[in-house]
Amino acid sequence: MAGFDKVVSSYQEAMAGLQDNMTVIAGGFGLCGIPEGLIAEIKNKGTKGLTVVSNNCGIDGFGLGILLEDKQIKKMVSSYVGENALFEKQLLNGELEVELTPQGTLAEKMRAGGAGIPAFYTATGYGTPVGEGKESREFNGRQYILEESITGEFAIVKAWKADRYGNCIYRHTAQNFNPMAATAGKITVVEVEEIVEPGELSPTEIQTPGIYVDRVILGQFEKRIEKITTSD
Amino acid sequence: MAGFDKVVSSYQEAMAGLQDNMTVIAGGFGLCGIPEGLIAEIKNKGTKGLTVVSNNCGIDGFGLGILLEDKQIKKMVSSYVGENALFEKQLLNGELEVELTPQGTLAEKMRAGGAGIPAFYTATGYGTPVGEGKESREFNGRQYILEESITGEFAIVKAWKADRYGNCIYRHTAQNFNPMAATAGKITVVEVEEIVEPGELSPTEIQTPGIYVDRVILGQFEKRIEKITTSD
Amino acid sequence: MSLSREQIAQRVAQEFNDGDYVNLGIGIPTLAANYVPADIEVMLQSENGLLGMGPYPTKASVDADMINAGKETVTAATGAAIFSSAESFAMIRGGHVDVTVLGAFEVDQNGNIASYMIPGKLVKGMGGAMDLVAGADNIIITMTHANKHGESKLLTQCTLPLTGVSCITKVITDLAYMEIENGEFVLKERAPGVSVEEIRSKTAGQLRVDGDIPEMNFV
Amino acid sequence: MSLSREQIAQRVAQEFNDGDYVNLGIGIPTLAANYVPADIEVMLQSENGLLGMGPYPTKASVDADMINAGKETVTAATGAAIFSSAESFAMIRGGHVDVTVLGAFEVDQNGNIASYMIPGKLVKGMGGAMDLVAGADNIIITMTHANKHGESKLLTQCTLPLTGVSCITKVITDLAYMEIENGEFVLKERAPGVSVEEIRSKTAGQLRVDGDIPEMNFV
Repeated sequence: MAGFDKVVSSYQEAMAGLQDNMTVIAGGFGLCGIPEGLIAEIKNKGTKGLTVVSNNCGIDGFGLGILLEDKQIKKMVSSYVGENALFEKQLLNGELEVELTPQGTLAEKMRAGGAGIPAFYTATGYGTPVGEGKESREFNGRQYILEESITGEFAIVKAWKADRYGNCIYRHTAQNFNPMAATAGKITVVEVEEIVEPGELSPTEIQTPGIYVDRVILGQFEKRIEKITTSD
Repeated sequence: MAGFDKVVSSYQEAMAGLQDNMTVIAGGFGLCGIPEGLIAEIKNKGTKGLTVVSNNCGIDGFGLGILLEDKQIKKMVSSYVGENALFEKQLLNGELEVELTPQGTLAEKMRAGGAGIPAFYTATGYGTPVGEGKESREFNGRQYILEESITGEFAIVKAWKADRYGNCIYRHTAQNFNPMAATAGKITVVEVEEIVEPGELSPTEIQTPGIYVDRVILGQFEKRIEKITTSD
Repeated sequence: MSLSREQIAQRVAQEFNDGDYVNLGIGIPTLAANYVPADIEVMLQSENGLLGMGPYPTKASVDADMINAGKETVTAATGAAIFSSAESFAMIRGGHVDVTVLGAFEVDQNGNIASYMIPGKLVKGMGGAMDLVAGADNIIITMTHANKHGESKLLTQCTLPLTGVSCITKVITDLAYMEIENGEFVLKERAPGVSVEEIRSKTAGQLRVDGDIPEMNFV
Repeated sequence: MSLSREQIAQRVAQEFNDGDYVNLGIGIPTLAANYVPADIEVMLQSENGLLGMGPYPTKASVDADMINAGKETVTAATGAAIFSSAESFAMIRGGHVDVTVLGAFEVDQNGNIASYMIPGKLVKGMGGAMDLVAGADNIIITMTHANKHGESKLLTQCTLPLTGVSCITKVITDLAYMEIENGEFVLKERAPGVSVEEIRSKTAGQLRVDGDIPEMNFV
């Protein structure tokens, strides 16, 4: 099935079409489950003015943090942006904009974007700075605010394995935001540890069906750990 | 972990607390993936005035259809209610009410109910009888209608295997509405083909985490097939 | 000669492109799977939660837990994925399915469709049809051009309750292939041996005919 | 004597019931996992997508793909489930987590909480805190009764930007255990050796004291 073979062989091909001022939705939680090679390609490409939607912005020198070095990010939509001195500096300088979004609202906005739901009501953020300027409404005696969904020109995703059709599975908690990100990109690119043949993943174990995926590339991952905590 | 052992040993225990005029959310698609024993228990119990939320209402004499025989259902919320002469009769008699809901909207209403989202916008049904009396709103140049979520006092679910903590997996397309139904019940009861010990299901393969599940019962299933179609 | 059901399905399949994810409704649409051109591959989505629907099973391999949206026993093709109904409709409503093929009672020149309800007759429900027409960009409607009383099903304005508004762009009937543009049916192809005049006489809605209209081509 | 961090955590753990699903925030809340009474079991939810969080791994078994919401390496307990962030917050926002324990900067007598932002200081973000306080019925706040300048953190009205409104019902500080009811802090227990007068003097919000207030009981 040539038409369903999503595998590309170069990072240039993987991120072809990415242009200045686009929105990129990125999977990952901190440094866990991030598409390291796709982020590096965006840095190499030098694309500017990006809006990046991701729970965090990596750390100084790793993950999405490397896109700050050449000021490629115009705006971050995130729930938590600590652990990053360069981020702080650019934010205070006014070189970078941040839209803080509660973690659950962010996950739901990505899912809704991919699922054709333009907006939903949530109790999260009602009466707080997050709710300012947003419509609020009562359902069953409780107040909720209206949140709009998110889609992007690109989604960059890290999976464990994918088959050639783009069916993906994730490893442990490296799943996190990746399945939602995968649904919300106009072009969804998945970087994986292993490419397998169709049929090797059982239909029920597939976590992201290939219909959401446009390109698959085999990556090499450093998998840096933010906080190593051990019991011994 | 006594506190997490959800397994009950009788159908009476499984459906304890079900009372007249409650709302029951049922998994299943036609006769595929339905909690046969839990439905039978509702029939035996004789509970009346039920609102049943399920994609279909079974067929005459099987599945949810058996709850029509003693007029236990007051209202069905479904996307498709053909294949059922008794249903038709009671509907025409005015003994039964039906709220036809598009299949995707129904699935999303259950999911939203379980996820604390009281309402969402969807393009489905705009400009049709489904949209009548509902708020409509434009997002990005397109019209959407507001749909409210669904929860119920009980959810009845059919899974393939569950562990004692209530972690569930589904078999093939018998998954259908079951995972959403499981999240939307105040009391969620799961009838399974096999009960396993915690740890036998790998954390990532679990489709319904036990946090949504209150009771698990081992069932016997006839698994009647609506339309046997073969290639030979 | 008006097209047979199989010929309508065959003409539908010509609209598929290599790599398309396709949802086929019950009836004629389902037949289109038999006519996918040999040089392309499509993947079938079934809205109960299956992407990559295979052929019917052998008698020996029938499985009650493996059905399609028509509640028929089916198989999963190599590389298939199985998921919940919420995920299935996230795909459909999120616009990820490339082509949707559905039947209808009526279609009008503004792209409205009526397909699920005839007042006075018992309403069985819309199933996934409203989601499909609201979610897809490329919807192909298959139906006979006129009903059994000879009345056109291609109208100025639908008379039956709608399944969706302004969503239909392609209609393939037993007489013609038409696209809907700017409030008109635009005649693109005729069934072999069917005249423009016959099509015009059986089309109640506004019909645009630009130049010579070729016959459909069946290889 | 005011309670140590460990004693606050120990008192928190007394609020757990057998079979509770519990989400513990970073800091003192996380310590509560060490004091779960021996006769009960709780299951820990971590909002990045893990239900059934186990202890930290051995050095040899550290896995970059296995972390908690604090981005620390962890293990999965027997019977754990792992899922996406959307599913994780469906649990949280849908009210399926039984107990949530969080720190705060301020809590007021109407159950409002401020915990994520001090104007003038850099805002790092709310992470999952706003979802947690909006989703849980049973939220326990742990914090010191007063800040380092001796100013009460239990207020008539929060002064910092809110994380959530009217959502807090229990507060455990280094001095007292209080519940919030009808616009008042209701004193339930004192830290051993701490007087009602001291608690009153360090509580800026309305404090109700009904009869004798027992000391906390640490086994």
